[in-house]
Amino acid sequence: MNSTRSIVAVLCDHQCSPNGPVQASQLQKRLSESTSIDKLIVLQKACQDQEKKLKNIAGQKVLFAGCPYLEESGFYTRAAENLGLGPGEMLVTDVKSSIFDLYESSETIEDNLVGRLESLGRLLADSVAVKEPPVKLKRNVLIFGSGLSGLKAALELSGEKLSVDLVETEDQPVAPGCLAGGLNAPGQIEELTEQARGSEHVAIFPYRQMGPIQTVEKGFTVSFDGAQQREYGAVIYAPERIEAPAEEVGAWNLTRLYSRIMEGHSIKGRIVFILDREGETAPEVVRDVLTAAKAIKERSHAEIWILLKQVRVALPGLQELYDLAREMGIIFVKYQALHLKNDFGDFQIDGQDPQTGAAFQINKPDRVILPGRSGLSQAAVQVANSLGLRLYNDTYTQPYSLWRLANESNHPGVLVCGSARGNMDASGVAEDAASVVLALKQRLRGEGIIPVEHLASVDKDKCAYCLTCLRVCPYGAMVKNVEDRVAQVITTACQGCGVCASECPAEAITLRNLSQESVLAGMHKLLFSSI
Amino acid sequence: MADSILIIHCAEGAKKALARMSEEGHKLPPQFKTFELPCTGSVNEVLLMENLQNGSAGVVVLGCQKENCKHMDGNLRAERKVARVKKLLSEAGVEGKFVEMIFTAPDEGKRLHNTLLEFSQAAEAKGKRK
Amino acid sequence: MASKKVCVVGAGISGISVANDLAQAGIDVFLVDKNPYPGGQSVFYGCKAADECVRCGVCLVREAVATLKNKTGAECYFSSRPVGLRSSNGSMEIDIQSSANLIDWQACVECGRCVDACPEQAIEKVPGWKYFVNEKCTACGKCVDACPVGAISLKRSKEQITIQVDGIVLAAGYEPFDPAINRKWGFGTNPRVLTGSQMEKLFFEEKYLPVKAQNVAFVQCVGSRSTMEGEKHCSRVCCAYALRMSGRLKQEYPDLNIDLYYMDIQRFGKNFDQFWDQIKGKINLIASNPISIKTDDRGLPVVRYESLPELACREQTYDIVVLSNGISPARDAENLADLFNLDLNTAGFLVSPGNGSAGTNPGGIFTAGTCKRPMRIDDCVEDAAAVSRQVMHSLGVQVYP
Amino acid sequence: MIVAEQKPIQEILAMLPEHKKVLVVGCDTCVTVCLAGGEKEVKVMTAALRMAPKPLAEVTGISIERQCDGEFITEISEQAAQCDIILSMACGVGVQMMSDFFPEKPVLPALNTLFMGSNEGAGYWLERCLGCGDCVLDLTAGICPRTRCSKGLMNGPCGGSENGKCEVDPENLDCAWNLIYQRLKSLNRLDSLMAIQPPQDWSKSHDGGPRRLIREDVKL
Repeated sequence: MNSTRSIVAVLCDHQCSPNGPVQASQLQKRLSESTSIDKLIVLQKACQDQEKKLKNIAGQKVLFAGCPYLEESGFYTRAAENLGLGPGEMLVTDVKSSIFDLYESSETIEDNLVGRLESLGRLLADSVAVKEPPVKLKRNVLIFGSGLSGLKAALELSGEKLSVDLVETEDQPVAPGCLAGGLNAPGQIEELTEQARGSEHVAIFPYRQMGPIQTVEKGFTVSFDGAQQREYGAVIYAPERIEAPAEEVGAWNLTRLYSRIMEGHSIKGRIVFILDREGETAPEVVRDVLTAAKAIKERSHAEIWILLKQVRVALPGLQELYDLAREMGIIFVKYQALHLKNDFGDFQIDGQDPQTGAAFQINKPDRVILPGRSGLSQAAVQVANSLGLRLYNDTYTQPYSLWRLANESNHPGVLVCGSARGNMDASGVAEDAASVVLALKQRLRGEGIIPVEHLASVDKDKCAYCLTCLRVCPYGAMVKNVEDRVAQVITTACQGCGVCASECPAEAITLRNLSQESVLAGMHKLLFSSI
Repeated sequence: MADSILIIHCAEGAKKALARMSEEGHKLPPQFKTFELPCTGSVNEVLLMENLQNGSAGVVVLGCQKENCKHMDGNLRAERKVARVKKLLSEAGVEGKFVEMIFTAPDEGKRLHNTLLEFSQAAEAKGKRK
Repeated sequence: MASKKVCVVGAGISGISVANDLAQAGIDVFLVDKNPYPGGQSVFYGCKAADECVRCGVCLVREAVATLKNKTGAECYFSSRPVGLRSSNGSMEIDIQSSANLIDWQACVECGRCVDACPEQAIEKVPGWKYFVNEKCTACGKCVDACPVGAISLKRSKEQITIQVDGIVLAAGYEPFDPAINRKWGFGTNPRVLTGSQMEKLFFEEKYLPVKAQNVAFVQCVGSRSTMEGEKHCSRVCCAYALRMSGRLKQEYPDLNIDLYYMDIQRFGKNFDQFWDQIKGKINLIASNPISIKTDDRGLPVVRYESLPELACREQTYDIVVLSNGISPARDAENLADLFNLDLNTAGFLVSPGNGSAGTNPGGIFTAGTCKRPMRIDDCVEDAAAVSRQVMHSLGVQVYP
Repeated sequence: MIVAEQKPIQEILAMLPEHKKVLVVGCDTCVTVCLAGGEKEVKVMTAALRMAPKPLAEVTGISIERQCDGEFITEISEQAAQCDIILSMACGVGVQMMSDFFPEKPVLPALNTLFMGSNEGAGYWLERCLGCGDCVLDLTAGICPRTRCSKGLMNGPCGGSENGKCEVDPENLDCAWNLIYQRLKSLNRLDSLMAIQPPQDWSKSHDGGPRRLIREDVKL
C-alpha cells in the first residue's frame, strides 16, 4: 500500500439522492475505524459547483460516491481536473446502484456504504496512477489496395499533406475485379490513378515488393523490396473485391462482361442473366447487373432476360433502374425452380414461374451471365492475417459490434474502407473513403492515443513465451519481443479488455489497476461486507 | 452472506442493462452483489472457482448480447469458461453452488430482472431441499 | 476566430448524431425539435435480439441521446419548430417558434419524484434522456411541489427566437405510413390490427404482444411499393424489422405460429444470409400481394390473400395482424421545402443541393437521415457522419490541426 | 512440447483416499502452455477439491518451474513433508520424478499425457513427433510419415489418398504422403523416394493417425 498517499472518500449527500439522506455523522464514525479509508468528506449538492470545496485534498487518492447525475453534470471530470487526478487515482461509485443491496434487507444504507467504500478503497490503494504522455504517432499512412476506395482515400489524405504509400495488388492499377470503378463510374479509376501518380504526397508500390507488415509501438513498419523499414501511424485496408469465375463452363461472370463492355465489344443475341441461383444476390450486385444490361441494350439490339427469385429494390435509385430497364425492353422473369442444362457452353434453361406455375424454357441463349461469389483476393487475406484482422468467410471483415464506427476494424490502427466491408457501388465507395479519412484524422489528431485505464502489461519474469496472448488478443495488440523472449503489449492498440490476462497460462499478464488479486479481494469484500 | 450471488458484469452492454433495470424500478434481492470488469472476456476459471470456494452460492457472469461484444468475442470466451467450470462442478459432485452465463441486451431491463430472479429462486429452492 | 454556428432541425437519431459530431469539432450547435424530448421516432423502439444481437441498432439511439446529454452541450430547443429564414452574405438568420419546456432538462437531476407524484401518469422517462410531460397533464401542480430542484413549471408560453447561424442541417425524419387512410387494411377499426410502429412500442415496454395469441401475421409492404397508395418507394426497413420481430416473438413464445405475407424479401445488413437461414425455418413465408384484411364475427382479423399455387383467393384468421408500415415523408416536408427553398423528389422526400460527395454547398443547407430517403438506424448514423463532414468542409472547420 | 489433458475430476477424486492432506503440484513448463497443469490450473483444481463433497483433510496448491528437473523439485520438500499425498499436475515424466524424490508419499497423476505436438492456434494441438528413435525426416522433406500418415506407411501413400486428403478423415486430415511428395517435388528431390524403407512393427503402439487435442473451451 502506498503509505504516502491517503485515501479520501467524497460523498454527495443531497436530499435528491435516491437513497434519501445519509446519516453523515454515523458514517464518519464508522469510517474512522476503517483501515482503507482515511478521511470522509460530505458535500451537500455536489452537482452544483461544489468541487471547489475539495482543494485541501489535492495530492490524495479520491473515492467519489454520489448519484448518477454527478457523472452527467461533469462533477467528477471537473473535480479530477482541479485536483489533477489521473485514472488510477480516483474511483467513482454510484450510490444508486447500492439500492440493489438494500431491497428487503435489514441493513441500513450506512452499513452498505461503509462496505462499498472500504472495498473500493482497498482497490484504489493498490492502483497505480496513469501518468504516461500520449504516444506520438507517425503521420504516414499505408493504404493497401489501389481500387476506387484506396485511391479516393489516398487523394483525400494527400490533400491534407499526409504522406501516403499506396500498395497495388495487381500490376495493372485497374484491377479487373473492381466493379465499383467499372460501368458505374466509367473512367474514374484511370483519372484517379493519374492524379495519385502526379501527387507528391503519394508513393505507389507493387504488392510483390511488400514485406510483412509489423505492428510496433507507434504504428506499423513495412519494408519494400528489402529496403529500409518505412513507418506508418495507421493502415487503411482497402482491397478490391474479386469475383469468382462463373460456376458453369461457357458462362461469364460480371467481371468478364464488364471488361468486354469497357473494351468496346458489342454483345449481341439472346443474353440471360441468372440471379439468386445460389443464395440471395445482394442488391448491389443487382445494380451491377442492371447497369450492365442497360449498357448492352444501349450499344446493340440484344435480347436480354433477367431471371430472378426476388425483386430487390432496397437501394436508393434501384427501383428507378428497374423501371428504366423495363422501358428499354429488358425482360424480367421471376422463377421458383430453375434447371440449367449445360453442354459445353450450349445452354438450355428450364424454369417454373411462381405466379402461374407455368413452365418456361429458354433455348440456346448466346450468352449466360452468372454473377459469381465475390470475395477478397489471396493477397488481401494474407495482409489481413498479418494485421490480425478478422475475416468473415474470407469475404468481409468480421461483422463488428454496433458500438463502433463502421470503418473500424478489430485492430485500432487499421481502418477498413470500401467493398472489403461488403458490396458497394461507386458512390458508396466515395462516401466510405471520405469517412475513413475522417476517422483516420481523428486517430492521428492530438498526436497520439490516450492510454486506456486497464492497460495490459506483461511480467517479463513470469512470461512463458507461449504466445497464447498473441492468439487470443482481439486487437492484435500483442507482439513478440524477440530480444527478451517475452510477449509485449502495443499500448497504442491495447483496449484493456483483459482477455489476455484471463487466458495467460502463466498468469504473467495483469491489467493496470485491476490485478487478479485486487479483483478477488474486491469481490471477497463485496460478498462479506454486509455481515 | 453464505447465500450471496455474485454478478460479474462487463462495463459495456451489461452495465447499461443493469442501469436500465434500476431505472425501470426493478430491484434485485439483497443477496445479489455486482462487480464490474472491463469485459467478461477477462473472467477465467480461477476467478469463478475462487469465488465459489470463498463462499458465494453462485456466480452469474453477465455479458453483452452475442455478436455485440465490444471486444469482439469476450462474452463467448466467458461462456466457454463458465461451461467448463459448470462441468467441473457437476463432475466433482459439488452441490448448492452454481455458475451461469447470461447474455443481455442493454435495453432489456425487465427480461434481465426476471432471469436473475429465477436464479435466486432456484438457488433458494435447492438450499431448502438440502 | 469565432466558432461557427450550425442549426440542426430535428433531434432524431440523424440530427443527434450530426449534433454530436459537429460539437466534437468545436462547432456551436443549436438543436431544434418539435417533440419535448430528443430521440425522435426510434427512441421508443425496442431491442429485438433473440439469442444473439440482430443489429437492429436501437441501442445506438440511446447511446447517441446519452452522448448528447452528457458531452455535447448543444443548445436545445424542444417543442419548437423553424418558422422563418433570412440569409445574407453566407450567414443565415433562422426564426424558431418555441414553446417553453415544462421540465427544465438542464436543472433536472432525474430523481424520479415527479413521476411518483403525478396522479395522471403524465410524466414519462425518455431512455438515455430525462423526463417530459405528455398530453395527459392536467396541470395539477403536484410535480412542481415534489421536485427538489425546482425544475418544473407548468406555465405554457410561446416565444419566437432568432438565431444567427452559418449552416443548417435538416434532419426532419419521417412519418410512419398511416394505414388508416385505406379501409382495406382494417386498421383503426380492429384493435387486433397493429402497425409495426405500435409493435416497436410494445417491444420497448418488453410486452411483445398486446393480447395472448396463437397465430400472428405480418403483412409486408404496407405503404411501400404500391402505386395505388401513392407510395412507390421501398421503405428498406420493413423486411428487416418484421423478420427481427418475428425472431424475437418466436423466442418469447415458442409455440406461436407466425405467417409473413411478402412481395419480395429485401436483403439487409452484412450477415443477412446467416440471419435469414435461421429465421426462415421458424416462420411461414407466403408470397402474396395485394391482400386485404376483414374482421370476422368474433372480432378477429381475417387476412384475404391470393394463394399463388392454386391461383385462388383464400382467407386465414389470426389473433394479431401486424402491418409492416413503411416510411413516408415527414408530414411537414412540404413546409420545410418551402421554407428552406429545397425540392421534393417524386416520392416526397427532400432533395438537398449539397448532397453530392463534393461536400460544398453554397446554400449552407444540408439534409441528413430519413428526410431524404428511407434509411435504417445504422444507415442514419453513417449518413450523419458523412453530412457532418460535409458541413465541416463547407464551413472550413479543420478537423486535423 | 508435451501435450497433456486433465483427467476427469471424478477419476481424480476416486484416486484420492479420504481424510488425507493433499498437495497439488503444478509444472510451469509444457503443461502450462497447453493449459493443463500450470499455476492457474492448480488454483482451479485446489478449489474444486476443496468444494467437492469428498472429505479431504486439507488441500494446498503449489507450482514449480519444471517437474522433470530434480533441482526444482527439492524446492518444495518442506511442503511435501507436511502432506500425505501428492497430486502431480505434470506430464508422466513429472509424476515419475516426483515419486523418485518423495519415495515415502504416494504420487498420483492428475493429467493424461497425450503426445509431443505443436500449437496450431488457440486451443488446437497437433501431434508432430512420435519419438520413434529412428528419424527419417531427412528423406521425407521434414514431414514425418510415421506420425502424420494415419497408417504410418513408410513407402508412399495408400489407395485411400484422394485429392490430398486421408481416407481416415477426409475433411480434416491431409495425406502426409501427398504433402511429402509435393514438398520434395518443389525441392527437386524426388529421387530420395526411390530408396525402399523397411517396415516397422506398429502393432504395439500408435495407430489411427496423429492424435489431436482440441479444447473447445480455449479455442476461439
